[in-house]
Amino acid sequence: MTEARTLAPPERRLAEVLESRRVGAYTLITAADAGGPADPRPGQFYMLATGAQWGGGSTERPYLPRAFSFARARPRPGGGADLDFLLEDVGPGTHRLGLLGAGEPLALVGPLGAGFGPAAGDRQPVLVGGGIGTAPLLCLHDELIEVGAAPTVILGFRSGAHAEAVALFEREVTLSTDDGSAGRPGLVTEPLRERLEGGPPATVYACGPPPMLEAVRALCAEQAVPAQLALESGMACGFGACFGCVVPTREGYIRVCVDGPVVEGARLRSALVAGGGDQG
Amino acid sequence: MTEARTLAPPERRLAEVLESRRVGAYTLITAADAGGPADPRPGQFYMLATGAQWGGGSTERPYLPRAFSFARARPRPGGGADLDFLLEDVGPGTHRLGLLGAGEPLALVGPLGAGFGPAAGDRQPVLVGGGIGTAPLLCLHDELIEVGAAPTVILGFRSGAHAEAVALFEREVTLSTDDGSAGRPGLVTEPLRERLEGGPPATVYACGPPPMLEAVRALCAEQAVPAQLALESGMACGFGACFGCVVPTREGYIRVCVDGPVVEGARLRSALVAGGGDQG
Amino acid sequence: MSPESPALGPRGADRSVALCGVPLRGPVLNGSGTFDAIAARRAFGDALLERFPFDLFVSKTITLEPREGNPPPRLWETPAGLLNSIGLPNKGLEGFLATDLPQLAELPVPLCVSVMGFTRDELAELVERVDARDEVSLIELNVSCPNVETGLIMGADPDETARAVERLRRLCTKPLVVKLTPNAVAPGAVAAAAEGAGADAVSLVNTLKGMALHPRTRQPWLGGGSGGLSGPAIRAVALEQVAAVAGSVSIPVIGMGGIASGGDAAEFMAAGAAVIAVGTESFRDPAAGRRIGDELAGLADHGSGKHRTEGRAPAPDRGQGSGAHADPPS
Amino acid sequence: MSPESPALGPRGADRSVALCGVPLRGPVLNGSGTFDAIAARRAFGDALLERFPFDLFVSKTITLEPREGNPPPRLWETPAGLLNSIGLPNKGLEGFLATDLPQLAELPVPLCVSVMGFTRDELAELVERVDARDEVSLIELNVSCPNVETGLIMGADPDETARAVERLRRLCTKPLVVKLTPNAVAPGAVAAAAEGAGADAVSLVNTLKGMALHPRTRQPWLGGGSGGLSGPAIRAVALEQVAAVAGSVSIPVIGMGGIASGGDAAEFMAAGAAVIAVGTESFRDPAAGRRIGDELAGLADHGSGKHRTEGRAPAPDRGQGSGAHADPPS
Ligand SMILES: Cc1cc2nc3c(=O)[nH]c(=O)nc-3n(C[C@H](O)[C@H](O)[C@H](O)COP(=O)(O)OP(=O)(O)OC[C@H]3O[C@@H](n4cnc5c(N)ncnc54)[C@H](O)[C@@H]3O)c2cc1C
Ligand SMILES: Cc1cc2nc3c(=O)[nH]c(=O)nc-3n(C[C@H](O)[C@H](O)[C@H](O)COP(=O)(O)OP(=O)(O)OC[C@H]3O[C@@H](n4cnc5c(N)ncnc54)[C@H](O)[C@@H]3O)c2cc1C
Ligand SMILES: Cc1cc2nc3c(=O)[nH]c(=O)nc-3n(C[C@H](O)[C@H](O)[C@H](O)COP(=O)(O)O)c2cc1C
Ligand SMILES: Cc1cc2nc3c(=O)[nH]c(=O)nc-3n(C[C@H](O)[C@H](O)[C@H](O)COP(=O)(O)O)c2cc1C
Ligand code: FES
Ligand code: FES
Repeated sequence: MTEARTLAPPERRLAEVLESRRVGAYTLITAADAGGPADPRPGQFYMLATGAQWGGGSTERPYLPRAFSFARARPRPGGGADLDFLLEDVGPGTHRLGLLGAGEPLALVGPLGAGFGPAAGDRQPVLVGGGIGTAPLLCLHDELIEVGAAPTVILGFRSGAHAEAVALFEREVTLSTDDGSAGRPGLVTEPLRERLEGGPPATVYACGPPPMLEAVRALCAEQAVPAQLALESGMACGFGACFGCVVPTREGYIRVCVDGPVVEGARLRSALVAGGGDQG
Repeated sequence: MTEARTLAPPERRLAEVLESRRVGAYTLITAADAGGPADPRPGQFYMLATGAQWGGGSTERPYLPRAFSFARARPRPGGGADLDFLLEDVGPGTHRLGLLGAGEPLALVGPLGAGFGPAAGDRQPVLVGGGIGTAPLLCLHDELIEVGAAPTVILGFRSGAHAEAVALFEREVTLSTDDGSAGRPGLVTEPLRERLEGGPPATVYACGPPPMLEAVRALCAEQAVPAQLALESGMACGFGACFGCVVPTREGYIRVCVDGPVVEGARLRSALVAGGGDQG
Repeated sequence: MSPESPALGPRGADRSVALCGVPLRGPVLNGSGTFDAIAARRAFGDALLERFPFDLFVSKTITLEPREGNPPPRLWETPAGLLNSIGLPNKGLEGFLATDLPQLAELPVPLCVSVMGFTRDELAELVERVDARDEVSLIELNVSCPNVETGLIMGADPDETARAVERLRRLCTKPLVVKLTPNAVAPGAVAAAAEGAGADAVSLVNTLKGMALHPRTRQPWLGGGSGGLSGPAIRAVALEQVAAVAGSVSIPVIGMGGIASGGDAAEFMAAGAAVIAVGTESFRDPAAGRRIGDELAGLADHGSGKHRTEGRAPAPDRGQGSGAHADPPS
Repeated sequence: MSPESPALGPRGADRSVALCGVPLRGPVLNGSGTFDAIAARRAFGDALLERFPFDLFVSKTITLEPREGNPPPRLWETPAGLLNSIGLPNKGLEGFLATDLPQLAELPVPLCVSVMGFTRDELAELVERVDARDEVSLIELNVSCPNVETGLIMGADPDETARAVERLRRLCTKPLVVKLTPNAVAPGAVAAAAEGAGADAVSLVNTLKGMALHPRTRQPWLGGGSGGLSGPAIRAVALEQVAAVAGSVSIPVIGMGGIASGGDAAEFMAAGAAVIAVGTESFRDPAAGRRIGDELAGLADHGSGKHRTEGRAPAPDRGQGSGAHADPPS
């Protein structure tokens, strides 16, 4: 797998928020990043903070920036890119970012990490997302369509409000929700199994909560299907400086921020990693 | 001097910002304090913080609340008072408060401290303010007019932009600015000396930067005129808990927040106190 | 003093605990020197007594002789913390007993008096005289000062602490709390020495030694030169020390240091504190102690507190966080 | 390695200093373990070298044997700070010398290698082998670990520190920096012992020992049980210790702990630091070191740094903040 890594400028810079809007249960922030590259790779992420009043909530947090996959990037005429981020409010950092309004500064470092690589051979891309893990699949889906591929998109959400993110996709989406309020009830692994068993050879691209990722990893291993999994982990720096974001692999710990976040499923014994979203 | 102290509820509460507007170089914030008393005494103060995002600036400050004299209080029909605060942006706390908009929560404790007392005998009130020290004189001036007194008001400012605060006063004001851009050039002590030497017996009420307060104190001492000086000092709590806000007096240290902020000039050797505004 | 009367919280739940045999209506104390109930009553009137924020009131530390305290400025705000150099201003033992104690006895909760001596004889006199007063339920020894006889900081040295406590224990009928200093290599060892010498409880942490410079002159800002750091900034350090000490003694531990919410309080109790104290957070809100007590009571998982008071609650993980006070190999 | 080439800052001012005889283009180092220049080059490419944020690069601490480090989670955010339990993951001496050192030699600044040993023999081997490499300009001893032979934490005990440094000093031709632990009663005494034993400089502070609990389970959050606290939360503590140490030694002091701005850096220098290091702030901005250097150069009052490097700059006020490490009587 060739490394999908666009280099980042070696400093934090300010982007301008162009728009912030609700997409079901999520917030979609668009920011003009004039100082960054025009072509981040799907699966890469940015470390974000508000340009002002970061921190100082009731818990005096957030202090450090937070990691977010970009959901979409559109090159800007003058250079750089307009970046979309899809956010779920789960704590003080995501909450504060969700309060940003047009015209306000967004501090960022990125794009960081290794994104999704091309599919092996002539395997068909199958995108599997759970919840906010949908974000990095959006730009991957765009890119695949652009190069003429016809990606299968399988998404799962907690509820119908979360599932509204499906509207962001151009391709038809196989949708399931935990509560059955939209699409079919149940987990994404069911439609995924159907597709893998019934369809042409596939490469799976997945992002989502650890239990989902682990189910996808195990299923792909069982079916001998290559899988590229976008992991999450608590981060301080995002560029390999702190050694804080490690997850175990068959070859020992790797840093999710520089060695990932996208990792081949075969490298993992389990995607149920400590330090991931399961810690809360 | 009878103690001018309205009791405060023993907890922090939220008021709602009704308006925030510029008055020359200052910001005037009006907040609906439904949970507090309707009748704070001129010279008393409140500890203020924003209801959200207090702190987390580039220096990770402010953390503690900040002390502000109320400039005006109007009883609210349902109870409590609409409070005016006049703010000068000198650091992270005052800056953050200045960003508050209508509808946002203002956290406060107060009214605190001992305010201005009545004039001794039939002495005429002379109000002397410097810069942001004007704030507590505004409500004192209102109250004196209400009881039929005819206060003399002498104010000094750094510049014409600061001097715009004069427009808040009903009575005619003797104005001076450091740069002569409004009123007469020079210090407030010149018109004060003229008034004390030329007019009927006076009680002086003063608030302003330490060098000005000290000049007023010394002049009043020389002229044997009673002076009530509203002091400032760095505070953590505002209600006597931390012993942090002390200033030296002839009888030893006193806590500005409970033993002041209004102190009789005769109690001080000097109003040039460490821990006051001269520390910055 | 009627510790029973307002024992029922807003939910009507019984929060009462006992600390060294002293019944408390709940587990929230104030940190010594962070709440002056007499001054607060001037500001808030009798409403303060009706809605008193703490379940046990700890006095500011008193000394044998009166002290003016350090010259101002005494305060410096830090990121999420406060640096102070107050310097123990107090009326001295006589003034305290004559003037302050009768007023503090009007509070609706039991009283703990904090004392500091610069020699062992001074400490003995303080403890004996305070012990004789009925208004007092507990005595706290603030040992974060150098012993002028030995030059050692009492609370940083296990032997020095043991010697001081041993003598005082015999002079005193009331429960004796030793307030440890966090500026020590091994607070657990000092705590164990205090327990061995007869201390009935330990409290921690006191402030961390710190310093600030004047932004313009770059000379020390604080009149006292250096100062003590408190508030959320030190919470993680305090929690580690509380866990280490709770793992080293079986007397109750009074935990404090940056507690600002019921969740924080629950963490200190999970780390082994029998009761907790609120300090700097009271400066942001005089009712912080009450709010924290309510929040704590609202948490299902913090343990009732009751079973933790007459002995040590287990530290969360003995092998990891609470054993030897070695540095983290980061 | 060409420390002279980019010596002129944006204003063209000469910021160069010398540390133990090693010429530096400016006074800003990284804290060991807070910047992995090799990983950062993967993220930022050669632009990192063109705009390298530090004037001297300090490696992450290496040990004799390879280490995986502590199990995750390794990070916990605190109010204005970060608690970490990384656990010194590294390739071990051989791996470092073979793989990392050649890459670090491509950086545009001199190199300091940080080493930690769990016995005196281990330390000796580390120092000798690193000393033999031309790419290395200085060696830093990280003594924040227990000596497995004596059980004492090397850096918390003056005698233990002196014994370690004495032997290493003879084995090594390059300047030896001793990185002190802040979890000691008297860092000044440890620093003086290091100086007496031949250390060429001291650096401080390392992280403060701290702990966090899982918000739901209330078990220790960090895989390592406890961890080390860094960032603005500890700045006041660090500044006090730097002043105390600078008042106790005449070798250069490398000051760090929560530095996030040029003003902070200037304060550490005013407190007696010859040069400063940036740690946690680099996590918020990889270019923090450069920004801080620029801000520092823009401050008129911080002293050129030049006259401070080959000896101790005066501590701000010897009588107050920097003398005996007694607790503040707050
Ligand atoms: C590569 C990558 C890409 C990501 N992409 C996206 C995205 O596109 N959209 C999106 O919404 N999210 C994304 N995330 C997740 C996002 O980074 C987190 O949701 C965010 O950091 C949470 O911050 P918070 O302050 O809101 O919540 P926090 O309070 O930080 O809580 C989040 C979790 O952190 C842990 N936690 C709680 N308190 C602390 C503490 N004090 N210190 C450390 N950990 C604590 C708990 O596990 C908790 O559940 C991504 C994460 C990674 C690593
Ligand atoms: C009784 C009273 C009434 C007042 N009334 C008013 C009023 O009506 N209107 C008004 O505008 N102001 C008033 N003030 C002053 C106001 O409280 C201060 O201007 C405010 O606290 C400044 O906060 P800041 O965060 O903006 O600035 P800060 O950064 O706190 O700076 C203000 C001053 O504090 C010192 N300082 C700087 N850094 C620190 C630090 N880290 N820790 C401690 N001190 C530091 C310096 O002396 C600096 O000049 C009053 C003060 C008192 C005591
Ligand atoms: C302003 C101030 C004064 C204090 N005075 C005392 C004191 O007199 N005696 C004492 O034992 N501790 C004193 N302390 C320490 C507190 O009781 C408490 O141990 C410390 O502040 C940590 O708790 P906190 O972070 O909740 O404030 C003082 C703390 C502050 C902030
Ligand atoms: C994630 C992390 C890893 C660290 N690793 C090391 C290390 O390997 N060796 C060392 O001597 N110090 C290490 N430190 C300590 C730093 O070098 C520095 O002394 C400390 O963080 C204080 O500075 P700061 O507040 O600017 O971060 C580490 C600190 C952090 C936050
Ligand atoms: S987040 Fe710091 S190394 Fe990955
Ligand atoms: S501000 Fe705390 S005692 Fe005055």
